[in-house]
Amino acid sequence: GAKDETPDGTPKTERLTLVLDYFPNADHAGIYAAQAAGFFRQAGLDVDIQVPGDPAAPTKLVQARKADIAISYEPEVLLARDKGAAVVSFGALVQKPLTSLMSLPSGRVRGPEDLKGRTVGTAGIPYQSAYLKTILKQAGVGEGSVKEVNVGFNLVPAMLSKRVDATLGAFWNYEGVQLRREGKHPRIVRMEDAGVPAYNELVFIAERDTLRERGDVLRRFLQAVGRGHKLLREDPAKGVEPLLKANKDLDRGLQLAAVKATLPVFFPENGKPFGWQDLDAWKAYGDWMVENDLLKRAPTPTALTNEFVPGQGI
Amino acid sequence: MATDLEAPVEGPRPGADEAEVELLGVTRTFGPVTALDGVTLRAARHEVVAVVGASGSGKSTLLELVCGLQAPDAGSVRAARAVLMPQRDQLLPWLDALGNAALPLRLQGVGKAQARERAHALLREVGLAGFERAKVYELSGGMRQRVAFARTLLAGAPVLCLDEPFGALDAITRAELHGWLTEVLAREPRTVLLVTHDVEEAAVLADRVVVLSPRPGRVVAEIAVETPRPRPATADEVVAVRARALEALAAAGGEAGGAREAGGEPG
Amino acid sequence: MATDLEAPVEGPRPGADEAEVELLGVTRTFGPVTALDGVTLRAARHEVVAVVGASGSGKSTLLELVCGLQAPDAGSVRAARAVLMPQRDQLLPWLDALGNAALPLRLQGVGKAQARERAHALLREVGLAGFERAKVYELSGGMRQRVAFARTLLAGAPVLCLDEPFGALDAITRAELHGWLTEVLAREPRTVLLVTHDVEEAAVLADRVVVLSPRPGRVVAEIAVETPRPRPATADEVVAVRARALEALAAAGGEAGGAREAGGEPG
Amino acid sequence: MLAALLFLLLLGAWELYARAGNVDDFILPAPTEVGRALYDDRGLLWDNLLVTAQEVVLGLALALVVGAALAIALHFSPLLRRAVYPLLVGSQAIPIVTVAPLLVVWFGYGILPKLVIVALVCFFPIVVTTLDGLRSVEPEQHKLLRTLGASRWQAFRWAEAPAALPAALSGAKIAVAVGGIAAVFAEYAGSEDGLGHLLLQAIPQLETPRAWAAVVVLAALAVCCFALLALAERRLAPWAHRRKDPIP
Amino acid sequence: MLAALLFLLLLGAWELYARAGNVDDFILPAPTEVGRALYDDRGLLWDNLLVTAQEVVLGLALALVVGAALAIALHFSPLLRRAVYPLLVGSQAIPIVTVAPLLVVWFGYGILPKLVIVALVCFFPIVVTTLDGLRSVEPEQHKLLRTLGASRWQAFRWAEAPAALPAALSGAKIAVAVGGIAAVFAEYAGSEDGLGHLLLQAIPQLETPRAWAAVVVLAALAVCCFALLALAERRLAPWAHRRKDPIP
Ligand SMILES: Nc1ncnc2c1ncn2[C@@H]1O[C@H](COP(=O)(O)OP(=O)(O)OP(=O)(O)O)[C@@H](O)[C@H]1O
Ligand SMILES: Nc1ncnc2c1ncn2[C@@H]1O[C@H](COP(=O)(O)OP(=O)(O)OP(=O)(O)O)[C@@H](O)[C@H]1O
Ligand SMILES: [Mg+2]
Ligand SMILES: [Mg+2]
Repeated sequence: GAKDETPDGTPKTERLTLVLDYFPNADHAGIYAAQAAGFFRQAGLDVDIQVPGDPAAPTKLVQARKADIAISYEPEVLLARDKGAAVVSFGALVQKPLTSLMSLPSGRVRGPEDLKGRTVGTAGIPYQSAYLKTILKQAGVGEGSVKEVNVGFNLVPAMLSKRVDATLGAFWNYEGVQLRREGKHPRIVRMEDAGVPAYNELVFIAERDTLRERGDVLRRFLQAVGRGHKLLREDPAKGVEPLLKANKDLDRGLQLAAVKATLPVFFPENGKPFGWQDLDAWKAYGDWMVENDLLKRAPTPTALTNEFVPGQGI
Repeated sequence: MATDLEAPVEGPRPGADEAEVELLGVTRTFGPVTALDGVTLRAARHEVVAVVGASGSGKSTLLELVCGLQAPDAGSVRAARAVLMPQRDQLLPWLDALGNAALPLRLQGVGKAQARERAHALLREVGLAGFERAKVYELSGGMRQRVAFARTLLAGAPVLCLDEPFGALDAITRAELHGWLTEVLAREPRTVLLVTHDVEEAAVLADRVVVLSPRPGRVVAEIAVETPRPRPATADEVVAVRARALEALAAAGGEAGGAREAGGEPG
Repeated sequence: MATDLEAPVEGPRPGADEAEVELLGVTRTFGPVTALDGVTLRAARHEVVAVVGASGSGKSTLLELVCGLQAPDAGSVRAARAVLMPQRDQLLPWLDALGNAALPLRLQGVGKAQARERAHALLREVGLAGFERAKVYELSGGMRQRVAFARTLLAGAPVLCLDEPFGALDAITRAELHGWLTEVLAREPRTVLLVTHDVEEAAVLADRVVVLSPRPGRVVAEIAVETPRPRPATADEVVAVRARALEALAAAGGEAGGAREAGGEPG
Repeated sequence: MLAALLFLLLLGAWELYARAGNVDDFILPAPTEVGRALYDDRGLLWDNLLVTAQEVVLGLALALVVGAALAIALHFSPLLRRAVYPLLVGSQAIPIVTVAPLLVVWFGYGILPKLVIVALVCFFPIVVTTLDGLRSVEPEQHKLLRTLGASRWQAFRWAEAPAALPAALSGAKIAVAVGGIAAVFAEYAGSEDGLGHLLLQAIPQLETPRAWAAVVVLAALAVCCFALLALAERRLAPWAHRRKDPIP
Repeated sequence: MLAALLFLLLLGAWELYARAGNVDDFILPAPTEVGRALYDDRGLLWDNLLVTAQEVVLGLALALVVGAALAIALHFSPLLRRAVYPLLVGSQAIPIVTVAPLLVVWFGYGILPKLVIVALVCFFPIVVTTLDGLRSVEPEQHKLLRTLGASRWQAFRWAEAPAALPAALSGAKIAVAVGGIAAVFAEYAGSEDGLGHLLLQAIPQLETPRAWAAVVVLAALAVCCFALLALAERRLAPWAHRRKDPIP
């Protein structure tokens, strides 16, 4: 609208609070790159990045409109909507699942079929336990023959301590990369390769009314983030710098390796613009959640919108 | 000895014959133990009444009743504002000797400096010059008692209930304090209830000596002392009163404090 | 009165003339305060020595030195095993009267039932029958003192250091306990150091009365009492000793406990 | 009575605040919603409560024993006090996340690591208050026991231990109140059931009323344990609980 | 001296245990590795320590004030005690994860929610010990103050408050020791820096030595705060710290 513009035609700077999904890490490198390159400023945005307490907090804060936008997970969005929340995913940050089935050589698990009679550590998140069931069914391993222990946040230590043979829940682009760098030779099976429908691991969410009222802000935001990711893709070593600068306690080598590993899934396949979400994939994943009693109702298509993705909408 | 107590004695000043302390048929029991049984006792304004009796005959209980720190089970207690000097000094360990003595003044809103100054003068009177800053545990038994005595006087109440105020003092110090207290009372009269085990002390200081029977405490004798104060311990009447009081005590049944009478013992 | 103290008095039994307590030129200071100054004092086996002196003259300090609870700054202290009855009774609030009295037996490894039985008998002797189960705060001042007295006797030490053991008792109870203690000492002799403010008590009970000067405490007089115990308070020698002791006390400088002498005061 | 009224008043205020729509349901559910969750999930809550209560009670027992023993050891040995006390203080600064893996290595996934975590969180208040209590004995009481011929151990048994009891029970009350949350942390670090596990599941599922219902149950557990201990206190240290008539 | 020796002995045992390869380096680093991390990351640790120390100190100050005020209020009003005390006990059972979003709603993202969390964790020991301390006044002392004409407030000022001080300081010592970990929790619940933040970043990065170095710094902070308070104790309540000559 006209009132959002200063007399000389440049858009007025708008504040935007972004709650991350977790502590800053390689997944957010593109966002920090956009921030450092001034893409947000150029888009008339003043983005305030916040770190949440637990992974469920971003959804709550967006729903309560205590944050404008947040990074969440596709399953979390569907769960929240099933509970009556009016949050909408308006762009994907990571196109594919990052969650993985992981094991160390000592666990002697090469693939899902080796899990028979073994112990698998999970983070205790219900939908991830459902992944395990689906994977076992796909691999033809009896569910009862696998012991699942909830190891909370301690997925990697659980493997290192040899108390579990494999874990489900660690990210292949983070824990996986780090374990490889440390010479631990992790064996990784990605969810979509083991029978779980593909989904967008990380998505940007906003409350429905925010979508309606500040649509062009969101559009500008996604565009700027997309530019940041392109920068990252061109020169990962340089692109990761802003993230490291903003978070002194991050390890350069690890973050760079993680960024390089993640780059392919930051961008959609088949040439769609940054942030694009695949409606069919969302539907398939939603159906899978319903099948596994994770949702009460089939999710509606309004859970997501590509309207604000660069080059889409008006 | 000069004193600068300056404690403002409060309360109206009616005729000297009006009782400032009055217990009527007071009974006080603790579970199965009857401490006091139908005790009637009056103290006129500015009268000094000594209470003697066997150990456990309810003397301390009587004083607490007068000071309103306990309530009687039967009978009535009426008294002007009374301050108690407890049998055990109850000095507060977080205050020094001066602080303890000055406490009642502080409680009345007197400023710290002024309160300490007045307490300082009084501590000197009771022979504790030089020990103002001593911590409580650094004081000897008799010193503690004198601090407590000073504290009680500084409360400035019209009625003083003194529970063995000089019990921990040697004969000389005690005699000096007797003289000094007599002087103070002559200048600023108060009503005093004095519990003591020393019948001589009672005879020297009191206008009347009340003798309690062993538990349960009943008034078994009241002996008036006519000689005006100060009276030496060798005065004829003092010697006579002393003898009569001892007699009354013995007659009341002094069998090892009378603890073994039937009934009234805790289970 | 019969007693079943049965406290096994320990230690070798050398000739009665050997000193069981010996202080040689003992000095004890607390910062700027000199409590005792060059005190020499001996107590022969089974001798009863009374110590009198102004308040603050170091009597309690002396007893603690004998019991090994303090160390002298100068001079030497030698004593057989001595048990102290402290000036303030120091009853333990988590034990009842019987438990407090029985404590030394329990510490010697006597079983609970037996210890309590023996303590029970002794409490009866001191006039506390019926109060065995009373909590400490339920006891009157004099009752507490008697429990502490019973406790001290039950410790069965060859030397008893009694710090004003009867100070909170009325005249009758006190006289009875004097008689009873005399009896006990006749049957089971012990060495006794008796601190008291009552010179008459000293004259009645002691073989020798030691008079301390006001702070700093120095031995200013030693008065032997020849009459064998039991001696009535009216015995000629008792009266004479009493008078001499009072004289010595007064001569030593009884100015309100002698607190105002120059020097030796805390800063 | 009046206390119950005040409690209901607070509850009412919360209800009004939540209903007024100041905060989203997902963040702060109204008490009635929590109540409904309490009722609807009663079976679930009860089963998990049993698990957590077991961890709390056993962990606390462990903490009490270890805490008291440590306090006594530190009290008896000044050397130990200087060397070990700082370590104990420092131990309170160790976040569970850093030691949880180690506990897994040592104790696996059963109830044992949970007991250890609960005990680790709870033993410290007991050590501090017991130690301070043991040191609060009046020198005069020490002298009394010495003169009665008590050994070091007997002085402890007859004077220091009873004198320290009220303070130690203060510490135990603190421990008991935080015992529940310690169990939750322990369950967060890996578990199959218990109220912490329930919370871990309910929060990402945005089942906020259920999460709060679990919290209410946890709080009730803490209050019960606390009340029991306050009761025990009056039995164990009656001398410290004489009726007072404070100034009106 | 001997204390230092004992400490080094413990450190040596740890080193040996870690070197023996019983547990993976990523789970338990050797002290030398932790030492190296302490040195290498000193700048990082220092910067984050400043942040956390600020949260701890301010949060503790808040906890002390609130805790003491609450204890006094509960002491003065039996009604309040019956109605509110159970709530306070229950409050200790609330895991921070459930209230963290609420705190964000109320206090935003700055240092404020962290102070509130630190205060929430730390105020409770102070309340319990202070309250118990206030109630520990002997009835005889109450009687003395009554007879000297003290008002309720004066009885508090002259008898209850000093009598409660040692116990209150016991509670404060507990609070001070757990203050560091409380700040870590607060930082877990959302932060950009601080030792908790560092820890949570280091753990998934498998920078275990750095994580342990952060823990060491946290522990040092706790020990310092504790020691300071122990020192303050001797100044504030000297009557409770008379030299004892316990039985040898
Ligand atoms: N708080 C109490 N609880 C139970 N019994 C009590 C209490 N106070 C006093 N008594 C009992 O009441 C009786 C009288 O006690 P009180 O202290 O008045 O005696 P007393 O005359 O002062 O004795 P003493 O000369 O020994 O001080 C005693 O038997 C005592 O045990
Ligand atoms: N622990 C201590 N610290 C400092 N000064 C002390 C200590 N103990 C005793 N004193 C001082 O030593 C002197 C003698 O004290 P002590 O208790 O021995 O006197 P006492 O003869 O027993 O007096 P009383 O008859 O009043 O009990 C006093 O001036 C006292 O202040
Ligand atoms: Mg009395
Ligand atoms: Mg003395």
